[in-house]
Amino acid sequence: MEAYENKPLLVKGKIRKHKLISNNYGEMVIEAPQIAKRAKPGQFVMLSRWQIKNLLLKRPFSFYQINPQEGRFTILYKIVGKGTEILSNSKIGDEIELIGPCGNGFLLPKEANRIALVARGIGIATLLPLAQEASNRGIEIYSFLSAREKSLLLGRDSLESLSFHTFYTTDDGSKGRKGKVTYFLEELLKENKVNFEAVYTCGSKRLAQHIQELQQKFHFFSYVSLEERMGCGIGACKGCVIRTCHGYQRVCKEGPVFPLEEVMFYER
Amino acid sequence: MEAYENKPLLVKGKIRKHKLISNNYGEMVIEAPQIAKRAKPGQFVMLSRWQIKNLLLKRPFSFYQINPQEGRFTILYKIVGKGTEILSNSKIGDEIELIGPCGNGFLLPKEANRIALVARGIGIATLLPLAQEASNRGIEIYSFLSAREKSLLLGRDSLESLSFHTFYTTDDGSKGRKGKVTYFLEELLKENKVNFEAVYTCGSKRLAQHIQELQQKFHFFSYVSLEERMGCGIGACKGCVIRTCHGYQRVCKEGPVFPLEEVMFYER
Amino acid sequence: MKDKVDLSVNLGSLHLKNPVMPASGTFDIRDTLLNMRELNSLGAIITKSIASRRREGNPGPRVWETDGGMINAVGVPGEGVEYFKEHILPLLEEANDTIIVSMVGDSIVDFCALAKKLDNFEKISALEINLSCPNLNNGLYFGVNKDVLGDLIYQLKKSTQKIIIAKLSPNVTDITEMALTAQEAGADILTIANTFLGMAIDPEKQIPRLGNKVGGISGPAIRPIIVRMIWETSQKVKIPLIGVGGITCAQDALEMFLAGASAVQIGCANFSNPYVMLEVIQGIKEYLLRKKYSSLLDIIGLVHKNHF
Amino acid sequence: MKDKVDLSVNLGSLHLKNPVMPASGTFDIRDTLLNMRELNSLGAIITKSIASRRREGNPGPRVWETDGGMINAVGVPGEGVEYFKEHILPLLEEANDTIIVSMVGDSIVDFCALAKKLDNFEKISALEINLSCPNLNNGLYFGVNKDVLGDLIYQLKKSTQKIIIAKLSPNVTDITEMALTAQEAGADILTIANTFLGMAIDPEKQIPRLGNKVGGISGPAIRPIIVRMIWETSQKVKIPLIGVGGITCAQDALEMFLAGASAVQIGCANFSNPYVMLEVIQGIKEYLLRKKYSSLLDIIGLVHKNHF
Ligand SMILES: Cc1cc2nc3c(=O)[nH]c(=O)nc-3n(C[C@H](O)[C@H](O)[C@H](O)COP(=O)(O)OP(=O)(O)OC[C@H]3O[C@@H](n4cnc5c(N)ncnc54)[C@H](O)[C@@H]3O)c2cc1C
Ligand SMILES: Cc1cc2nc3c(=O)[nH]c(=O)nc-3n(C[C@H](O)[C@H](O)[C@H](O)COP(=O)(O)OP(=O)(O)OC[C@H]3O[C@@H](n4cnc5c(N)ncnc54)[C@H](O)[C@@H]3O)c2cc1C
Ligand SMILES: Cc1cc2nc3c(=O)[nH]c(=O)nc-3n(C[C@H](O)[C@H](O)[C@H](O)COP(=O)(O)O)c2cc1C
Ligand SMILES: Cc1cc2nc3c(=O)[nH]c(=O)nc-3n(C[C@H](O)[C@H](O)[C@H](O)COP(=O)(O)O)c2cc1C
Ligand code: FES
Ligand code: FES
Repeated sequence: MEAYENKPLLVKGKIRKHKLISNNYGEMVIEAPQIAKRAKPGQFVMLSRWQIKNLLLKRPFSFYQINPQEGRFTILYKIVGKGTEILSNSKIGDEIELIGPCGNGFLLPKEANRIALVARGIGIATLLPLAQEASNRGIEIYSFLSAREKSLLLGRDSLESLSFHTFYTTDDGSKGRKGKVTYFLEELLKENKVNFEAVYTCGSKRLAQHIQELQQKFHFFSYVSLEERMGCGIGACKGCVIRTCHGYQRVCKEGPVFPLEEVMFYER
Repeated sequence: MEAYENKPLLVKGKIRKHKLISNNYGEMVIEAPQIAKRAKPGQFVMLSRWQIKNLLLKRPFSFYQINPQEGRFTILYKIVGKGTEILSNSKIGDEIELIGPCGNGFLLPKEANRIALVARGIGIATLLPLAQEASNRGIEIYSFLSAREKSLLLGRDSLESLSFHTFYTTDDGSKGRKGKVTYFLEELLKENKVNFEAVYTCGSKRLAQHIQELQQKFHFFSYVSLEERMGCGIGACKGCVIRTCHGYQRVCKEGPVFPLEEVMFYER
Repeated sequence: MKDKVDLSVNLGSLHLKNPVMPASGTFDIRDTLLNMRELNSLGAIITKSIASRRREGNPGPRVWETDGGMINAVGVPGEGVEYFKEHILPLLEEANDTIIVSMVGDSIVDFCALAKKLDNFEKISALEINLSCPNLNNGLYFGVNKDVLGDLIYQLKKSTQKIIIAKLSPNVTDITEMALTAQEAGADILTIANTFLGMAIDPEKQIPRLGNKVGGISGPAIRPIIVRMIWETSQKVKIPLIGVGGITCAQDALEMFLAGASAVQIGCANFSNPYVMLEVIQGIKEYLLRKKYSSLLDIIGLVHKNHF
Repeated sequence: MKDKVDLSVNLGSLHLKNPVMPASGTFDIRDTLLNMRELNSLGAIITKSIASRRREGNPGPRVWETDGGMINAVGVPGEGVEYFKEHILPLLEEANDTIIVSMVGDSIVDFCALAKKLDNFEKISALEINLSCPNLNNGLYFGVNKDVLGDLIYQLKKSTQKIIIAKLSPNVTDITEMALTAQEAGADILTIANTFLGMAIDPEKQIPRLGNKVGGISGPAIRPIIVRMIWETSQKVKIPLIGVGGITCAQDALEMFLAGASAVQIGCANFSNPYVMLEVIQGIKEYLLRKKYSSLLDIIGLVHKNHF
């Protein structure tokens, strides 16, 4: 059995701030010191603001901002179904049940000088705390952000302020370039202008596959944070697997961060 | 098919006032002019402040106060399970879905001079608007109220102010007499002091059975308002039956008010 | 974007202008909030199961809400077929062109006699046979015994010219076996399915919640089982399927069409939302338009084609 | 009021200090939030179903939440019995005195070989046989065929000295028939029941929600069906029953005891509330105290006595 300290904890947190961003997104600050103190970029929390008889399972959300001093963390969520709907109706002071921190965070190579973050849509949520940590360590960050349209480039101001360079692409051209977000990355890699110790990505399987292709051409380390439907979030139910070269692996336990080259996307 | 105007309506109401009375009860003012205008004492409303996927069925509640001018009515509810729990968490301004008015109200004999109201606990909710109507018509009201303890004699001030005489019994003697609520009624009937055109009761099957026994001794008209688990509230599902001398009858359609002597209580 | 889409569907020779109708026992023409125009806009109207004679039904309590569903042990109360003919059928005829009468019987002979009586009424489009009312005294019967089921349908087909819809019980090991039996015996359409036998107990009183002890579970809780049964059955039988169990919105109904149902019935969702059938019709229409289909037929059984 | 009450129960020769344990596949000793003291306070610990060889399990997505429940098509992934022996069994021995190993097999021969291997480990108190994993390639098998079920149990009893718990499938017409067969073949205890076969479809992508297409439904949605099955079965068999399906709180567990179960398992409620088993133990205790019973045994099957 693992050392007890590394296990996720079940705790009750309190909602301290909550704002809706457009009709489809919300940002929520949760006070839960035991979790905030141990949370690492790339990890996530299982949460419920409902009774088990109303909605059976907890839902997974990445740490979006981590503030261990204040014992708080933030999540950025997209309203897609029952659970996030209930979440969006939360009030400040409401109690929220949490299991976390879950999973393994991102690895930053010891001697990294420069990394790339490539995210689409809500995927930015997962990469922001990594940018924060990298920035604290003085690592140069190149961010490549993409979304359907400008207003969906969530958290871009925070990320831009931490980044050395930020490249934008939108499907409708309302911000930055129109087209594939990997365009800029490929250009940089092609011209051999910059060298990344690692490329991190999150938020879209399609995007991750593009980067896999680039990886085969240009050979760089890359980590991807993946999502799957979850039962338990702690490794018990074997429900959240993705296919890797080592067989099925649990997103909640072996992941959610995986070395990109190990992931096999064409399963389904 | 019945005249369309007599059918209950499905409407959306708004919660205008809401207060919790102790831990177990709540009082809620709902604005829904189409229903408030047609509501009669003894009728009820089916309501939901939840989505069908959270809780399948609407729940029945009697009209506690009816204010057709303002287009509002009040319900008095006891928190007993999921639905009333959700209800108790309502905020002012929340939308509430209603089907009503449902069922048949109380009949006040045309030439009534004096009636008795006998209620236990939450049963008072159902009798209060009847008292209001009787009082408007100048009918003398004798009220017999009972509860486990004083604090559970809900709405007694309102009822007392409409009544000519109010008799209290509590199980613990904290208000009025200790023992059966029908004691006073029986005394009055026995001594032939007063004569009631009708006796109305609600809130407890046991109480109603006591009155049935008195009825056999003293012969008076009596109406009882009954409760059963409901599916639809409009007569469609045949789910809410009680046993009467005419066979099974639907509480939501033939009731909830029944001539007391027709009801057969020993079914189960 | 076009704004026209064809919602009509033929279940064999039964034509429906759209695929949405009430489920038997959850809708009463005498007690509905819908007005004439609304009633007429349903794909069909179906009655509570009718018996040859008057029936009392079960003692109360008859309904109990469970997690994601409800249990009912109403039984099949009713005034019998003569009363139906005089007092209810005329109302139905006024309300909708497609009238389906649900029938319940104690025996094959009883069922056939009832079918013969109903055969005389031109305005009845089809007869649905309730094979699985689990609330009858003899418990589950026709619906769980292949041989009896086949025999009943075979005899019924000889007793009536009407289209026969067999409403199967889901309380069986293999519903496709029952479906094949019904098809071979001559059933024209299958309804999948009736309620699941269930029970709830009051820990305080330490007695069953329902007067009849056990009852039938309906509602969203059972929908995934029903969807699986439609998916399995539509791969094996040729006759059309009507899906029923737990539909509360268009999305729920779409699962059933995609799994292979050609029409759907809506039951206890009517209780909470008397307009749910109209909303589902509208929602299906919007889905088809958004996905650029011209007809409902384009999506029936589509999940089988999208195999991967 | 006394504050002592006896929660222990003997299921035949299997002694439990209290009647609450996890359900197979929903609890992993390697991945639990419970500490040693908490683990030890459970009535028993049961493993995910173990196979003779390594198994991959099904492709994802493997879980989908439904109304009042969830569907899982995990399959039975695992490293096989040798790995279990080396790496998992020692952890279990540390955690609880009563260890039940759930077994899954491809054939009677496979099952028996597995049972023989497990027979060597003294610390294993009982073997539960998973008869109904609906996610295996061959689909439902042992659990829905009376003859095969009987044969399997009969052979198993010859292969092992261990107590045999037969975990029945609820996807059958008559669970009492299966229960009687299992009893006659020598099963010591019955678990009622495994999951219901179900399916969910994504109307947007028009494909099944689960990689395996169909999966097993668990959770509160199915509890009323399970309670009914316990109630039916306890009237027919003499061996003790373990109830499982949809328990989320003490009240849910009490329904099963009153219906005739002698112990309960808790499955997917562990996911949302990892401490649910401890809360249920506490809740049962409080109920018995409040109702002035001295032992759990006082309420097992009480609903049958309170017939009316
Ligand atoms: C490790 C991890 C981290 C996550 N971090 C975030 C985050 O920071 N912010 C955020 O908004 N979301 C995040 N998600 C996704 C989030 O968990 C789901 O959106 C949420 O569970 C949906 O719950 P619901 O009840 O609202 O939707 P449901 O009613 O459960 O589902 C509604 C729809 O959403 C889709 N969906 C739900 N969950 C997932 C999922 N896990 N993956 C793909 N599709 C899904 C379903 O297919 C369905 O069509 C994360 C998921 C994982 C696994
Ligand atoms: C015509 C009518 C008028 C009513 N008027 C009022 C009223 O004015 N104020 C009020 O507080 N309540 C009233 N009730 C009762 C009220 O409808 C129930 O308390 C409510 O439905 C409980 O919902 P729930 O979801 O909170 O409880 P559930 O979770 O559904 O049930 C919790 C517990 O309450 C019991 N219970 C629930 N409904 C009933 C019922 N109808 N009869 C008996 N026991 C029940 C159940 O047995 C169960 O043990 C009335 C009922 C009827 C039929
Ligand atoms: C209160 C009630 C009464 C019912 N009565 C009948 C009936 O008389 N005949 C019948 O075939 N089915 C009857 N059913 C079953 C429904 O027709 C339907 O099959 C079932 O409710 C599942 O659909 P749902 O989940 O949409 O409610 C009844 C269901 C309920 C809830
Ligand atoms: C994710 C998951 C995995 C399961 N794996 C197994 C298994 O390996 N063997 C088994 O016999 N039952 C398995 N089951 C079924 C459970 O043991 C239990 O019978 C079922 O979940 C019903 O109980 P519940 O409603 O409390 O979850 C599994 C259930 C779930 C949800
Ligand atoms: S969610 Fe249960 S193992 Fe990952
Ligand atoms: S509640 Fe449906 S008939 Fe009365």
